[in-house]
Amino acid sequence: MLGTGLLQGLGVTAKNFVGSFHDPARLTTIEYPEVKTKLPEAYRNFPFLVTENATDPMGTLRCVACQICEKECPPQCIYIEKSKDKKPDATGKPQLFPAVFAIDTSVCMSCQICVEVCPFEAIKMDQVYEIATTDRFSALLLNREQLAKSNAYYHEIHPTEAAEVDARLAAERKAAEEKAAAAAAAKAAAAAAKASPVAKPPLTA
Amino acid sequence: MESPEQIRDRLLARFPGAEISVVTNPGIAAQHSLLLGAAHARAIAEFLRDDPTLKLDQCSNVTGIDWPEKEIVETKNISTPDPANPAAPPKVVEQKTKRLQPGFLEVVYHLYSITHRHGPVIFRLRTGNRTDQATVPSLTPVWRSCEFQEREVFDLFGVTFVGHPDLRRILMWDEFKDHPMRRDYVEPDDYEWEPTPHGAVLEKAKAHYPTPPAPAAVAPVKGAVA
Amino acid sequence: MFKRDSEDCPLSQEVTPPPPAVTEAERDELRRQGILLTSLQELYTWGNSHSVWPLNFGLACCAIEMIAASMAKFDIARFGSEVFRPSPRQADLLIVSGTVTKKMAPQVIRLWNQMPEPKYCIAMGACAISGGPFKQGYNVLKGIDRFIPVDIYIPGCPPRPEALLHGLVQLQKKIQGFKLTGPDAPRHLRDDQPCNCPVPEFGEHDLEPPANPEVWTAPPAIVRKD
Amino acid sequence: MSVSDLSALNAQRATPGARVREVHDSFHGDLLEVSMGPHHPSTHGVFRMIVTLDGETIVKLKPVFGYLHRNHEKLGETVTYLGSMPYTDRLDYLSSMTNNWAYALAVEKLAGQAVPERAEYVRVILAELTRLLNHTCLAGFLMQDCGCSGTPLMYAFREREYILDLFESLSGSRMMCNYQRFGGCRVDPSADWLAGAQKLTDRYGTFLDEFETLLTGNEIIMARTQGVGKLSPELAISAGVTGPMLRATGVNYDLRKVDAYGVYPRFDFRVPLGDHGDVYDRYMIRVLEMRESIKILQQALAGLPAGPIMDPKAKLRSFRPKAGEAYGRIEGPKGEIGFYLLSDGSPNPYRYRIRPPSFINLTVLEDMCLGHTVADAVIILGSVDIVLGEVDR
Repeated sequence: MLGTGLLQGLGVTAKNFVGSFHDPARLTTIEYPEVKTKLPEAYRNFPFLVTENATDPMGTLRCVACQICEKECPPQCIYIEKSKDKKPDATGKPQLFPAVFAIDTSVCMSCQICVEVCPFEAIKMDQVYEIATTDRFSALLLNREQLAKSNAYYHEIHPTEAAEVDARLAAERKAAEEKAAAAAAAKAAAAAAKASPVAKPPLTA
Repeated sequence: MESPEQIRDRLLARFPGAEISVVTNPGIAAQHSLLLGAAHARAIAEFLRDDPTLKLDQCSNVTGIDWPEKEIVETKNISTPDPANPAAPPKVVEQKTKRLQPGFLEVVYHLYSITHRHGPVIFRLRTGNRTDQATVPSLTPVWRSCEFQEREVFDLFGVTFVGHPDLRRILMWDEFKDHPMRRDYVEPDDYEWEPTPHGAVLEKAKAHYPTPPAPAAVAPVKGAVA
Repeated sequence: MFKRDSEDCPLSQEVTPPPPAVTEAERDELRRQGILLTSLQELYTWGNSHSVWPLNFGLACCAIEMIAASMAKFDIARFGSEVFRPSPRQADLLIVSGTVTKKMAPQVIRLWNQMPEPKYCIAMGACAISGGPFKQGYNVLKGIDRFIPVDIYIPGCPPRPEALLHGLVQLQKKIQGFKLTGPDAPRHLRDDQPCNCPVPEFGEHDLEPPANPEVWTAPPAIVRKD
Repeated sequence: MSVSDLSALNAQRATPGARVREVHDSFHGDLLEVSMGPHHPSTHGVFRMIVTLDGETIVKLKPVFGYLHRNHEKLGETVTYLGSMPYTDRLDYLSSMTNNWAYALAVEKLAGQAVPERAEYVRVILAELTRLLNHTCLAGFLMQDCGCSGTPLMYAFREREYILDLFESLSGSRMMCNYQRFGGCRVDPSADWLAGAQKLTDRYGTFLDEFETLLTGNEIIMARTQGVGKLSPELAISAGVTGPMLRATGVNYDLRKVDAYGVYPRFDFRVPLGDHGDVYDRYMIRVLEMRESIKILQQALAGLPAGPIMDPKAKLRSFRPKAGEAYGRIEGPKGEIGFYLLSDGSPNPYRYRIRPPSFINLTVLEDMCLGHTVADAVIILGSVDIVLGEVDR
């Protein structure tokens, strides 16, 4: 009968309308800004730099200014200047650090390629999105002070990933320490071996 | 499906005197192609479309490629035996010859058969040069799908398709003069501000700001501990 | 009625605003008693900020997120902005949602000029702010603020619908801070600032002019030392 | 243009489209030229048509492109192979996962890169979810163009959010997933994610039933779309039309069956075909394809093997394929999406060409619109399913 399809369709809208008052499946609206969506762990929006220590963010940046991310960034929105001097990193090894590290968030497309290519786990993806501003130039260009966020924050936003990264870093560090210890021991042994034949005669002689 | 060599042989038998050669693809994909001369391209295209064993009724993709002219330096070792002392090892002279390989524009067509569900058969057309002889015959009368794609190649590469029913710019505006997909295209210099310059952008930045601004003027990194 | 007549308007010469006749605490007390005190300025900006009608105008990827923001899950209607007007004559807000190409720029500016005051502009997404990931392209405008004044910039590629709502809230706050008179009055209540922007023309290589210096000047660039 | 031009226009028309009635009296005087777009209230972005009308009947229609020409192909020559991957997301921004796959497939062909089995399955799952997402949105947009303002689009976007939640929790972004890599996928889906996908798959049929009750049998929609914008199979093949548009004309050509890429031959599904090639058929093909996608999803989720998600030999940085060229294509939701790559051995491709399905599908727009009214042009355009990011690139 002509009109049956129409009536059935109206039935669907009526069901949805009534359902929108009591059926949880139909109550889809999120009352932003009072209620915020729970972001999934994997969510990514703009990179940040990981620091080991929240009290001294600039001193404990993991970044060693190798500039790989700068080269790989598809829209070329990262700008790094290397430091002239070196600072000890977490393992105590002297490393370069970025004197200037800037990301232009007005260009960044949050593609995560900088994170994937970073060999030092130094740059990770943030989850901030409420960054609308009235100023394009200084507000949207983030410098290293604004980019630096602590490892604890990283654990907060990406717990699983951060735990993996920490485990990997700890393993690497341990391996490096063992290697260094072994190297030191070998060196000491070599030095001892080398020292003994030409050992200076005791002063008393 | 027939190999490109078989197709070439069949085409040569059908069109004696046509310029047809196989371009081998050195890559792993090994999608070899046929290079057709402009004179018989249209007739060959119709043959490929109508031939009962090939029946390439769909022209899927039309691509323009720019090959600018390049200088090729060939090094040749010429050994000249010493006339005075034939027993001595011949003197080897390295001779370099410079050769200018003329540039050309190339249009690549990927054909598939919907009837027989095979493909791709790839063929290429080349223009005489990149300036005054940048023409190839249009295949829009053979496959309708070439209509917009050939217009795009005309717009971005500057290949003129002879016999195209409506050859106008398609993506850029009509007043535009350049062909931006060519390798030697120079962008208009509308650089004004870029906080994270690299490579070519950095060169532009240096040209626009010959003296680096004072550190205080560098707004984005204010507060940075240098 | 809110137009400032000339520069010798007495209100514009005020240096310090007079102390409010009723303090905030007194007002709160009155509100608790059911008496709402307000000024014309507050009423005006309150009404203005909660009925910002956007233009139904999408450009690229961000437009899909803009549509998503107007749908059930994010529901832009809670902010009074659900009325997407198809005609610029009825719209207050231009959401530039996506890449503005040079071919599209004159149309965007024409739409802006057709909108009546008061009008606001949100640059949504990286492309609208600066050309974003496509800024190196020959046909991409490096930011819509080269030609029209932008009130709010929302970075992201694309910004989440919540980010658009956040930007809208920022715009509402900005509107609520407007003064009706005086030198801080917004553009639409003054005569001395133009609300129409000149439309660029298609040139042979680029838009002419490539930017509107009255709207935008660039800060100095960072130039790398090496 | 005057009426006397009409006979010339009809004569020069190469393809047999609808002929236009010629009335030579003073009342049916001049033709009217209307520019529709680039800003217009329909939901297809910055697309412009210059339409010549005789009364309300279309006698000529010329599409104008380029308002979203973002120079993807030029940018692709300046960035590395990996760097082009996030740009492919922004081509057809409703279905970024299939764009990723098409590009990954072309590069894998070029470099001879193998893909582990688990990654192939995950790619199928994501491609079919993308198809659901795209076709649902298309149905909503098409109905919006018909004048069903709001409701179908709202329902479609409600479902879209559920699929986007899945994409977001896997890849980290709602729309721009950047998920596929050469030789696999970026992250391994967790058991929780797979359970979520299973739940959505199980539920989606119910939503489709509801959606179809709302739309398919609706007499107004039938009257509005049946017999409108007919396309003949011969013209469709010659014009390179692919995807649901081609199958709506009755041509059985689905790359999932023809090329048998990935692991598609392992799944049991059918290719829905249309009969008339009109707007209604194109709508129905998409609904039926969604039903088939649900079947594929059920099989893929049940048969997902364990194993690595990335080929261990795959390289992320300093990826330089051997010199050569390759054309790879897959069946995207809009049709055949292909990438043609020409490598000269450097880290950037020498030529990076995208074969955009909706751009080529628009070749026949004029032929479909001739003889219809100007209001029909909007729904015919809607039924082509275009996304301007891909049309103009």
